[in-house]
Amino acid sequence: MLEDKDRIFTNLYGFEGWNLAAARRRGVWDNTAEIIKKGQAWVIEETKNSGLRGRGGAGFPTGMKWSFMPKPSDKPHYLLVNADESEPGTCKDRDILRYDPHRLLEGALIAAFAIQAHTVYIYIRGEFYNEASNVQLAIDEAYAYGLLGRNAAGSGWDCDVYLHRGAGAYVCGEETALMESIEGKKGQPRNKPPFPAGAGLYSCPTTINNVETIASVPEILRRGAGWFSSFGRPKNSGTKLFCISGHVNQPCNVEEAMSIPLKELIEKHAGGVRGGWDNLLAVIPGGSSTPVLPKDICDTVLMDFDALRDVKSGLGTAGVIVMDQSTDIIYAIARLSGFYKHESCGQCTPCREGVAWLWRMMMRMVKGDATVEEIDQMMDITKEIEGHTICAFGDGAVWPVQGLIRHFKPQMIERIEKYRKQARVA
Amino acid sequence: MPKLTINGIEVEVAQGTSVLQACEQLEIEVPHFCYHDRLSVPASCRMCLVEIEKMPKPVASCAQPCADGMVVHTDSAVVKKARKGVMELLLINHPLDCPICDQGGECDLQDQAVAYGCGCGRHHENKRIVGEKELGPLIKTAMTRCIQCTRCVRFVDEICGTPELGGLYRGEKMEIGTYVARALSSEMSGNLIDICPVGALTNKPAAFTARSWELQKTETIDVFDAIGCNIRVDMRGNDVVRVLPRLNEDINEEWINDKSRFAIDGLKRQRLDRPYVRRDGKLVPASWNEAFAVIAEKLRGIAPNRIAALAGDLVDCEAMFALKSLVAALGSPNLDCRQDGANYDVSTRAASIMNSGIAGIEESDAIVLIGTNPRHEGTLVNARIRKRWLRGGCRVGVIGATVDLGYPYQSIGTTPQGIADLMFGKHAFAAILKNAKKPMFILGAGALAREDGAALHRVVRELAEHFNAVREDWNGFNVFQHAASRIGGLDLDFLPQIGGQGTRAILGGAMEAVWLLGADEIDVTKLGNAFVVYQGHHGDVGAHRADVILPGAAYTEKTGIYVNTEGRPQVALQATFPPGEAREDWKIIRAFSEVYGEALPYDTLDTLRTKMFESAPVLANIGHCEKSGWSAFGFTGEVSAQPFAPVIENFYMTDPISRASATMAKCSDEILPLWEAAE
Amino acid sequence: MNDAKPQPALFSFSPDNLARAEKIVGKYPAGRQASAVIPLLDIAQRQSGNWLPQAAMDYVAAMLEMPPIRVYEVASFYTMFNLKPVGENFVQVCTTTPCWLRGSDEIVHACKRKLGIGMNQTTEDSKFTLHEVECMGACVNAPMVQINDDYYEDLTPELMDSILDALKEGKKPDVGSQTGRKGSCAQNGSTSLKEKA
Amino acid sequence: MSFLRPVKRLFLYEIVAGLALTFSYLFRRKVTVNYPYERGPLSPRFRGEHALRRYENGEERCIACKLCEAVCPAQAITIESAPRADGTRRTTRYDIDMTKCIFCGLCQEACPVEAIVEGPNFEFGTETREELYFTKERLLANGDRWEAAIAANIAADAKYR
Repeated sequence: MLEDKDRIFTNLYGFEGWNLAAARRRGVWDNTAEIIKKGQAWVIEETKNSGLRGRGGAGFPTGMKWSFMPKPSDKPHYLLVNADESEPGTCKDRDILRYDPHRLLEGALIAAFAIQAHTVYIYIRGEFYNEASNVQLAIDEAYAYGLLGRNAAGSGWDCDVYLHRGAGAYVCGEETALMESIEGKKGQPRNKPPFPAGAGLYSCPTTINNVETIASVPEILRRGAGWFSSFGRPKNSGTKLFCISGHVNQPCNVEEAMSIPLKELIEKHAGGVRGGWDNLLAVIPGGSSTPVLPKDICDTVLMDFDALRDVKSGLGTAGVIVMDQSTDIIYAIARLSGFYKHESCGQCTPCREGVAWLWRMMMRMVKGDATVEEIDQMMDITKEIEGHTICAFGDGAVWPVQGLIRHFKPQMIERIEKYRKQARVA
Repeated sequence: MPKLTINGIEVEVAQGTSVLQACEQLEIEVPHFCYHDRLSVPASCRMCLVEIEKMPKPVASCAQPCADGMVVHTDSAVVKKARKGVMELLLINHPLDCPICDQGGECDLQDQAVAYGCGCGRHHENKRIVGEKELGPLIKTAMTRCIQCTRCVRFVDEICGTPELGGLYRGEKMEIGTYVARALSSEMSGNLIDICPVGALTNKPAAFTARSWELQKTETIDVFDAIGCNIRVDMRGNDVVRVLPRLNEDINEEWINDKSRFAIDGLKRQRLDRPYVRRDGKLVPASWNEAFAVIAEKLRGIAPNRIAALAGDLVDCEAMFALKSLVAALGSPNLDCRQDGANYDVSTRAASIMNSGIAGIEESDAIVLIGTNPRHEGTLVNARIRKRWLRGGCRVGVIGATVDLGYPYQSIGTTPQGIADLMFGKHAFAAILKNAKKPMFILGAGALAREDGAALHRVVRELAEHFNAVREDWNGFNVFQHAASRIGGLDLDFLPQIGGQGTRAILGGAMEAVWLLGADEIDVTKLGNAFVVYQGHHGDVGAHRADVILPGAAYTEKTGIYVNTEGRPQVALQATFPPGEAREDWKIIRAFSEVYGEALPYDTLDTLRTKMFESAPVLANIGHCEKSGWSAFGFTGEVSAQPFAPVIENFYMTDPISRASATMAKCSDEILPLWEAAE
Repeated sequence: MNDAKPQPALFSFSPDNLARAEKIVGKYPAGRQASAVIPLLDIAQRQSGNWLPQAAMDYVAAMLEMPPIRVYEVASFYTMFNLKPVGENFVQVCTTTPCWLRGSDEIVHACKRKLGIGMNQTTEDSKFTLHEVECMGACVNAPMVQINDDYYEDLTPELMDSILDALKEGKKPDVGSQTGRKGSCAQNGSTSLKEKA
Repeated sequence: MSFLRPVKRLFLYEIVAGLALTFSYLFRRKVTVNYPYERGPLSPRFRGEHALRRYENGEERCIACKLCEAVCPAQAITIESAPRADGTRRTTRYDIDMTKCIFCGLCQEACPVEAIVEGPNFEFGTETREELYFTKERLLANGDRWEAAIAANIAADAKYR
């Protein structure tokens, strides 16, 4: 188990204040200027060495992402902080935003320097009103103490940080949709190419990182890449915030080392599965988009990018949704299809039409009002959507259904047969 | 120049070409809906997915730029499956109402569903229903059929510059609409019907009247302005059902304006279908022979220099040539084709045409509009300017009334003083012109009809020369005509001959007999007591004043040459037959000449044209603009300080056909107020 | 039902809000004022009583020099903009899977029973509107509702009842977890960061 | 056996045998019917006189899609259409020139709404050619008259379609 001294998010639960004084006591804004003075190349290299992978779901190496930014030209660079946390099962960024905003701001300054940006927009989901207030107050505080703005924190780097509130659209968590949204348009993802590093926000070079990623950076640079990479397995290193929700005795967020076994995570931190481990039915390991895992896989699987990919799921945002034996797993997944139907931006045909169709079929599957062949047909439709859309929303929308069919097809067939029997009796 | 391989064929394409365009160059069909080569690329329909080696997923070919060494497959199993899947998903919420859909038979979705879809549906849920939208008198909606390709949204946004359509709501609830129920204010909205790949936006006036396969199609030329848009007239029996644009990159690309498209119902109303003769103050029906006899008798009693002829805006060259010959045979020098009374120097052809050409707008980097509202006087020229502006690096200045042109411009005053300001560098735009590589000056023909028009003409010529707009490789001096017949008339020298009188004198009551050839845009009260022969197709102002009416043919009913504002002669073909006893205009004149005893020396269209080409060789060069010589043309005179007034008050009613059109009347009622509100 | 509330003909920002709006526009580069459309619509919605009349959208469009249709698109795309009037307390119950697993159905039921209305309905006195929403990002504290700007977490039907009662009486219940736990810390005390607890 | 042939020829064997067969039919059941007092059976697919059908609520089925007009090999059908007052697509004219019609049945094959059908009636002889120029009214009246029989025929044939 990770020791408290190795935790980055030391105010995860808000036991201490969120303001600057309290944050300073936790070591935030400590020597920020010196980190920056080590130079852009060092910051990027150190981040690369730490093995930090994006915490927003896709797990792209952060240092490498920064290194894609072009050399400064007449076009300004932008850093976007993705605080549009909306993935069902995930609520980690919220805790950073409301209880530790200065850690984020410090990270934003360093990351902005790393990509040579003078302007940072933090795009926060609109529903997080109180969280946004905290962040805004923290920004004001930081400006008041010279930590942001001209010569931010005495580093010699000018950095303006602005807060931008969204207004309720999951898809705006997709990086190009987020840019569209900041530009004052509908949050519809853009085609790639061009990639954001070439033409992102306002057609300028842009990097976009998750809140957790950015907030981790200062501590990594302060303590060294070696410290961070000492946790977890190679290529999956570091510490990570896990959100454990659903049928556990003690739902909670916790920072743990990567590659912790799922079972250990649940038993140690979340008080175990309701009714004991044997009462476990399935776990969605990384937020709603990742395919569900049945108990036998959960027994042994490790919580990191590669281990979960090997079992055809994913770490995603590490939003662990636990379901015990009492769960109607078909409805649980159907409800997620409903979520994706509601949140699809409506741009690409497969996603707009297909996800809604999937949801309707899934709702019939919940009742059992379907045929066994329709299960395969549903799988076929997920394949028609997957990989055929502009952004990854379409993929994320069909993976839960694919996971369900992969692991719980017998239950679906049983449901259908039961329904038919009842229909015959009636 | 990237070189790539598509289906095993190696091809080299220009930088920036998309994979889909490269496929089209190789004539490999890639199905698509949202992609349109004149609009931005959203890549959202996902129908054009292709497989590119080394890419993990199928790629939308419309948005993928070609790169060196790419290996593309458009017919692999992956692609076929992807297309089939996308097609299935497109169809799940598309109603099966092809039998009652006006798009049926010429529908992209229908065609591609047959080619790429699967045989039967697997979707057993209820289909989505979307409420109809009110888009005005021209476009009928059936939004349930919409496949959210957003071509319409992009068209009004990018081509028209009137962003009024949007994709509202999201996900499967996404709807195309205006949010507020009101007509679209664009004067080009009819093109939405063409670009909609399904039957969501259809032709409202022609709703449910015909199927595409039962129409006879005639490729001809539009006459509602001087652009000379290439159109296709679709007939059912002898009725014109609809007008569609034809592709002509030099003129109208693939668009036409709403008047050209929808004024056709005017062809069936208020038509002159037999000769009339005024007896005891009343027009009574007569036979051709009676009408001719009345005219002949009357003309014989009038001194030749008291006889005049005036040609209107919709007249073909053949008719003007015949009338000119007739008037010459009568011994009169009095004729004019400029019924607006303009009297500027036309000694060289360059003085009256658009020398840069319409496509030349795309080369220009600074454009000055003088006394013209191109949006009303020639929509497609305005659309071209907007296209040029949208591409960037081009500034537009306007000397004239402040109007909404659909793109931003700098106003250089509302009076001719603006010309002087530019000339003497008093206005900031002068610096822009100075630095421009290809400056362009567009002088409205309407402005030339002012009292000081002839002097204005000269001043603008000098302005163009001042900014070096007239060179060997570039001629930026443009007169922008708005009457389809005008350049043809000038080419035929349908102008006062030696010692003859022009429009102003004819309308000064100086004539005893006036032959109006489709001339309706005049103040007929000014004809005094003259004996008026009206030859034309509609019972408009000219016919009301006439003593004898000779029923002619409208533009869809005759074959004739029209010369557009660039000086490009084009042949309009006959699509339908004139109603009743009406005849083609040159035939009427030829027939009368025989009755009069001065038979014109041709009795077929071919011989007429041969004679016409002898006297105006420029007309023979069909489809091409002839470069014209340059000289220091223009008359000296005072330029007044009067502000430029709009030439066209009501875009939807500019001529006898559109005035007779019920559709255009509706547009005047519903759309014009929107323009006024916007301006 | 106050759905029938007419669209006001005119809208303009109050002086306070105008200052606020101008400050927001200043966050974005010159010529990119359209970026401020979401924040400005939010201000307009707050000023109009938690919904967006067309006049407000037109006002924002004019202020940001945007075609009105682009503003309508944005307002209809994002779920937080109400294009129709809602009650004083806009109760949004999350029913997405994590909340559903922890009993959001009972919370929905409790709301319906307490308020005497169904989903997407407003009470006669215009005090409450009930909505179902998708994941609010407080899954560890499921089930939860959002009422106007505030989250109420770790609910049971009884706790939901008492919150609604308090709101009916015009009182403001404590926001956040209703079981008294701090943030996303485990209910029985945290397993990490212990010395700070 | 060749000697038998002259014998058979001598006694007109073939003629007698033939007549015997003929006479034998005198006593068999008759295959002819006494039309019009008797009638033979008709297939449900019989293609007789055309009719335009209505829905049960009285609404005419035809939606003016003009597919029958397009498919008609004899070009016997003429349709004109316009929006009706309620905005629906309807024919303003639906004529079949029965003197041209070849009763191929393609029109009913093409019809997406089973509006135009060839009914069981074949007794529509007229005294003038003009009367064979069927208008929409006539066709709708046919439909009303024969609806029961047409519906039964369609139902009988439905499983083969």
